[in-house]
Amino acid sequence: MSLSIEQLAADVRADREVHSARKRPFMRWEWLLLLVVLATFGLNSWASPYFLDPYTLSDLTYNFTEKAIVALPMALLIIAREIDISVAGIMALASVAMGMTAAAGYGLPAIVAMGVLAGLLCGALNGALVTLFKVPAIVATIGTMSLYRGIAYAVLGDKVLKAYPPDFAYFGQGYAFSLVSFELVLFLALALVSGIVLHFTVVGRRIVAIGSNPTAALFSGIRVERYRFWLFTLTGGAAGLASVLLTSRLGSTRPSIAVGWELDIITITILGGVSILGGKGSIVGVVLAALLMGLVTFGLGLLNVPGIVMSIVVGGLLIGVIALPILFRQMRAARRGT
Amino acid sequence: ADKPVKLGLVAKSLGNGFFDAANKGANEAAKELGGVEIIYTGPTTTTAEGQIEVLNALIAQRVDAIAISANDPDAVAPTLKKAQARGIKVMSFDSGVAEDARTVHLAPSSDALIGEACLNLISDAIGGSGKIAILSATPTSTNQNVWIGVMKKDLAEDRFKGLDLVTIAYGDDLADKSYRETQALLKQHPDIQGIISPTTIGIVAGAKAIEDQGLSGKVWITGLGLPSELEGHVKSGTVKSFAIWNPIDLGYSTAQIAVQMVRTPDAVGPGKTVKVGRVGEIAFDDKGLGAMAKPFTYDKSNVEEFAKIF
Amino acid sequence: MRLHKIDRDVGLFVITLLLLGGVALKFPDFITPRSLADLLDDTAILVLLALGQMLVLLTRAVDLSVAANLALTGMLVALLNQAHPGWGVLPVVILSPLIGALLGAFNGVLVWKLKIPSIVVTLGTLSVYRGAVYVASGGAWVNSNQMSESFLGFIRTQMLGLTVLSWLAVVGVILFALALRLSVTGRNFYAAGGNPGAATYAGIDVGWMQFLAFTASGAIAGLAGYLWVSRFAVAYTDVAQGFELQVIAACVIGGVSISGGVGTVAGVVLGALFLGIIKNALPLVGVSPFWQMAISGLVITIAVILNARGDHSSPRRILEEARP
Amino acid sequence: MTEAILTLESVTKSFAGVHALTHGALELRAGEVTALIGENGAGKSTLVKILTGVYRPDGGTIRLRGQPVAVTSAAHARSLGITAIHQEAVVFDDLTVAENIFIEDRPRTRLGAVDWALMATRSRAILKELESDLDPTTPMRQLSVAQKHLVQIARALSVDARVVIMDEPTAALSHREIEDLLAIVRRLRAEGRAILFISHKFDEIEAIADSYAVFRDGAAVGAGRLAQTSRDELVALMVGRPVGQVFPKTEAKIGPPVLEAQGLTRLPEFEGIDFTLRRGEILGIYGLVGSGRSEMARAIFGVSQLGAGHLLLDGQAVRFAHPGQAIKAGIAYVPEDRQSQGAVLTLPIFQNVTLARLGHYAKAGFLSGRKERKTASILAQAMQLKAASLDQNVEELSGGNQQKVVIAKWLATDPKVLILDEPTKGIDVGSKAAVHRFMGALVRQGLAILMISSELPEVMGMADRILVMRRGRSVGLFERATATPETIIRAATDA
Ligand SMILES: Nc1ncnc2c1ncn2[C@@H]1O[C@H](COP(=O)(O)OP(=O)(O)OP(=O)(O)O)[C@@H](O)[C@H]1O
Ligand SMILES: Nc1ncnc2c1ncn2[C@@H]1O[C@H](COP(=O)(O)OP(=O)(O)OP(=O)(O)O)[C@@H](O)[C@H]1O
Ligand SMILES: [Mg+2]
Ligand SMILES: [Mg+2]
Repeated sequence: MSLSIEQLAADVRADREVHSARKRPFMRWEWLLLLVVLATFGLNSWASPYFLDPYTLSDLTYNFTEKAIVALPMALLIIAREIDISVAGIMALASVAMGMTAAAGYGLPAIVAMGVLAGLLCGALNGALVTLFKVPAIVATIGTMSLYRGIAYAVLGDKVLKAYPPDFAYFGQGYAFSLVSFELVLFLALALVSGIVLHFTVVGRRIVAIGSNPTAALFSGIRVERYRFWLFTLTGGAAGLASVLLTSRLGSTRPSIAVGWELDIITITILGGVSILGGKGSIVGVVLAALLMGLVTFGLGLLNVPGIVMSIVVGGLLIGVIALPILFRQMRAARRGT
Repeated sequence: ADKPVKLGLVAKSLGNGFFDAANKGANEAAKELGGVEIIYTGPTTTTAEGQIEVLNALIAQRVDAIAISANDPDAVAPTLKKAQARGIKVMSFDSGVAEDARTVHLAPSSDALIGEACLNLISDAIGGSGKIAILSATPTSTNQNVWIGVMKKDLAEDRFKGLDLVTIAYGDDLADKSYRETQALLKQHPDIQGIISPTTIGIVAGAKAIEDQGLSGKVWITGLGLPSELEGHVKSGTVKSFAIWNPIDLGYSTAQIAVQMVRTPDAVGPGKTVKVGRVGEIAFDDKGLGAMAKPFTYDKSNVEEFAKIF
Repeated sequence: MRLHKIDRDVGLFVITLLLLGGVALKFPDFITPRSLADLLDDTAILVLLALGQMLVLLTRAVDLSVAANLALTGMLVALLNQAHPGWGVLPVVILSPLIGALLGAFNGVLVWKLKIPSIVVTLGTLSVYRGAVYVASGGAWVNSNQMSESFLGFIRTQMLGLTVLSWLAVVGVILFALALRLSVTGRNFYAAGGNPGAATYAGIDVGWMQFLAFTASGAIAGLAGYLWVSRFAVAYTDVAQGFELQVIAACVIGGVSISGGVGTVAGVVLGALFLGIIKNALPLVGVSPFWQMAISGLVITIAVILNARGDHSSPRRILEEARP
Repeated sequence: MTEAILTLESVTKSFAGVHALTHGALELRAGEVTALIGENGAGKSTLVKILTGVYRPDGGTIRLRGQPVAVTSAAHARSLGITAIHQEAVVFDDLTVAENIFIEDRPRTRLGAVDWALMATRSRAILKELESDLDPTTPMRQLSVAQKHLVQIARALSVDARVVIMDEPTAALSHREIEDLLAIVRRLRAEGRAILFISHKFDEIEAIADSYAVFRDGAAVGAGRLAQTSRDELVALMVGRPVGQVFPKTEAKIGPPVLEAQGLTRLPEFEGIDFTLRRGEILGIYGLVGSGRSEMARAIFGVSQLGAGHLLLDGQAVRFAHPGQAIKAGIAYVPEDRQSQGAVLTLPIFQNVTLARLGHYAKAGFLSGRKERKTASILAQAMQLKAASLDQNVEELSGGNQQKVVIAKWLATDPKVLILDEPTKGIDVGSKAAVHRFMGALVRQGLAILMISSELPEVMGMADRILVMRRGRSVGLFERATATPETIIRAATDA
């Protein structure tokens, strides 16, 4: 027997019309970001004569591609109301795994597979801590952050692993075509996939629902814990992949690789408009935010502004871009109110 | 030279007195040579990734030469090679990079000399015999480990037979960890008499820990540090003497060499001897390695005077 | 049915004692009064910061900027002391919590008035404050010989076998315990974070309580800035880099719920001591320096897993922001 | 008739374009219970929040004993002598009972410190007045729903408020507890307080209220003495149109068993529950709050796991490891707490409706918004959903309309068995009738419904058979024809 909704409707006598006018949500945040990105681009070209140069623009992308690749699954994770602070630690451990694989004489495919696999495993452990042991994500990954990097230190000590085959350099230093780096192409492809998954598929809708109301999502038949687990695993895998790129770009592995990156990655995600409270966010925003971070840091670098002063700008940007629209809204409301 | 020579001087990290002093020396050289612009820069923290971002910015500005003190000899190599491919001259100073990623490397002193100096200093402080320990930076820092290796080798020799190295601790170049490690050292080995810390944060924090334990005058610390940072500890008697090469001269020589690499490329390279203004001459071996003088020793008699300079 | 909070504190106490005993087995001198006093001295700053962080966590927020606040305030008072060594330590002791409170209040205002999630606000100010240290100092260090005698000596003064630094922590703990138990404002921190919606109905302004918590946490971070700089006798840009995570770890190990409304002073003190013991014991018991980080990471992870088991009451999330 | 203590004149309030109140008017008198009634979303709770300082009104006047006042905060309201039990549970799970009671004004010692001893003593006294021997030092978390409610009432009594507002205080209470509550209300009235009593249940209103006020679409549309009106008249005022029978039980053809439970057990929550649910049947489950009904439903649905016992669906033994399997097998569960378990408040209506069966609206994993909206639109019409657009977020709807969205979500899964947990809790008469008509239509189509309800008239009116649970055990199965309210209540309470 199948329930006929049409018949039901007739049966209960409908007397109120609910129109289904499509209220296109105005993507305010993304527009705002785009504006800031363009402004920064303009400012950079104005402030430095070296900015508008194909080589410069190509080098610029290296400032953000690896972080942005991790920011993509991080966005999904935060949308699902979780977070992973251990990503940089995962990168270190994955790099060590790759270095050891290379040192053992395995070839390119094995090395790359090992890096991604190590990332997946670390992510899965995070996922298990959160879903099986019910440890809040922020807490669990603060712990595993030092655990993963600690293992990297323990294994490698003061040694360096650099027995990578020559071809390995392609991932972090190669160009897909002319001056467009492989990293950038990979990031854009992954962004496209993430965007489609998040915004147009069943999986994406479920992630949003989990982040908006986990209990209701569970009652709606969504395997909430399973989704969470796989999102952590995916984030770990992305960190592993980013580690492949970074290790290849550096050509060597040390346990201190990517130290402190977790904050940059989370900053990109939040700047991209992903709500830390879950349930809201877009991939377009994350891509724009990554681009913005790259433009700002590189632009200031061109002006030889010290990195630490840059961090003031980035921190201020994070607060400012989020606070200003709220401030304007409040001021407008106050004016209307009186 | 009509167009000014632009030289990027890349520190391990900014906010480090040693490199600030080197920058001072580089600027002295620039003034002497004329037509030279020094861009002094570096990352926020001592990471290779940060240095690469800085290097990319320098490459984009089309500097003529880059002189770098590397946080990681291998990780910055690909980027430096890219710089070379775009016609930029590259050298390293203080902390070297892979051989194929630079033309020459200017070491402040030879590793052998530094290791030996450290042992001489501690031997002098504790009166020739006793138990000693080493407080290093991170377990992964290359130059620290090379120096420690030299010290271990020298300790086997007769002249240092009174010294008994009991342990090596790592303070990670963090003040609090170095302090805590020193405390642990003193507890673990109550009969220890001297600590060698060949790193500036280590020697400063270690000295403070000794003083706080009330062991000033009983346990001595020495190593590599800046006069301005150690003046107080020399006066309080925890540090009898310490050594450092002159960072101003190092920066000065680096700038001299780098500018010559641009203006007279053939004059600088492996196996060549280069004139460096007031410092004299520096000879590079066939691997492009050159060293300045042996480290200079500071004690009560001269620390105040040099503290004003660096 | 979950463990009652008190039972949990007792459990942590027992574990901490066991840890202490375990280290003592390997290294008996670790539990001499002198060593324990050193341990307290070394953990005092962490204890104080964790108390402030607890207040913030109670209101369902988090303060990631404490370490940067500490570094900035520490640098500012060190510069002040350098410029006016004759002024003695008193202005520093008064000014450092004030500067810190100001920095904390800035976080608080953004959370309270603009309702920006605390994690976002403090992630931003974390960078800004840290950068400001560099700008303030021009990247230069302030070294021990540039600090006045009283600046360095004050926290080292011995009283009844403990240093002033340790006494500050002891007094802080007592004050917090009393205030959280006996003052109406103290109780309101629990209410505001435990159920923000209900708190609003009960006339408790949740945003205001968060503002107070951030300001208090900032004041403590500021004071800790002086304590840190004086204790290690050096001020530079990277001081206490990443320390905020240890502070949060101390709170979580101590049973403070990341989703607000739950936490005791006793737990936080034990959590901080637990971390302090590990940090101090690892170099002593002769663990390879390469393994230290992995072991402390493992211990933190395990402690956190054990402690999270009582925390099932509310749906887990990153941070449940308090919105009425 | 005494002077009005509290008067509201054309109070208005809107939220981002939603006019919650357009003309709020009300008069409360000392020693009187005034019932405030109105459909879901009529603006009742908004009014309460304005009176207690949670919201600030956009316009209008509030007079306290003739003097205009502006209530600026909850604390201010309390100082004015206004206190409220809000519709949402406002308790602090991690604090003690005593502290919950005195959360707004903790007694202090002379030194200004919180006086825990005095707080406990006074709590004990207030609880005793309410005929409860709860220990004031118990953590709130350990209390049952009804006990928590009691604490909220105690809180309202802890201040000497002249105006006591109760926003649907009985929604979560069982029959017996409602009686107790009404006794308390009578006592408050006798003490000369003015009471505003909000409820959707006419039995209660008729039992307790002296006067009434009716709201419709944010405006006061009528007020007067309860004795001078009739239920029909009130209902007509509320909905602006006549409403048919409230429990339109229509006979459906009862078919073969669909869902059979044999000895369902999950200790300590419930034990040894047997029942058979047949096609076209509504099986009512009645019991006091805390009797384990929701736990059993959740275990059937796979949210939690059964400890022992068998579940047969169409004669096949089934056991669901998670709700997804139950949904696939044709079981739908409308949970009791729509805010936390039912609706995803920050998602649009149409996305809520399709959430439990997303695969149905997707090709190769890609969702079709058109398909989703079509289903949502049909169901919304059928449920008489009051919303501006299907793209509106559910949080913008009133409680009753939120519940309709949740029910729509479950109907969209095309179930064989529908479990309804308190389906009309907090729903106004109009919507209630709609839901009940809907249930009738569903069983006529062959659906089997398991209806958990604490509202006896609803159970008696809608169910074909009634299973009564007490303390996790089934204590009787009654046929509709033979059941009387008395027998059922006796079974449920062991009275
Ligand atoms: N915070 C808010 N934001 C936006 N709209 C709101 C808000 N609170 C209430 N509303 C809207 O105001 C109207 C009145 O809601 P209110 O809660 O007062 O209704 P009610 O009469 O209490 O209904 P119920 O019987 O369902 O509790 C509804 O349309 C509701 O959607
Ligand atoms: N004595 C108690 N101690 C702690 N929690 C209790 C107690 N009694 C009930 N509860 C909790 O209260 C909630 C309501 O109980 P339950 O769901 O079993 O009631 P019910 O019979 O379904 O009634 P209803 O659905 O009408 O609320 C449950 O979450 C249960 O865990
Ligand atoms: Mg209401
Ligand atoms: Mg129930």
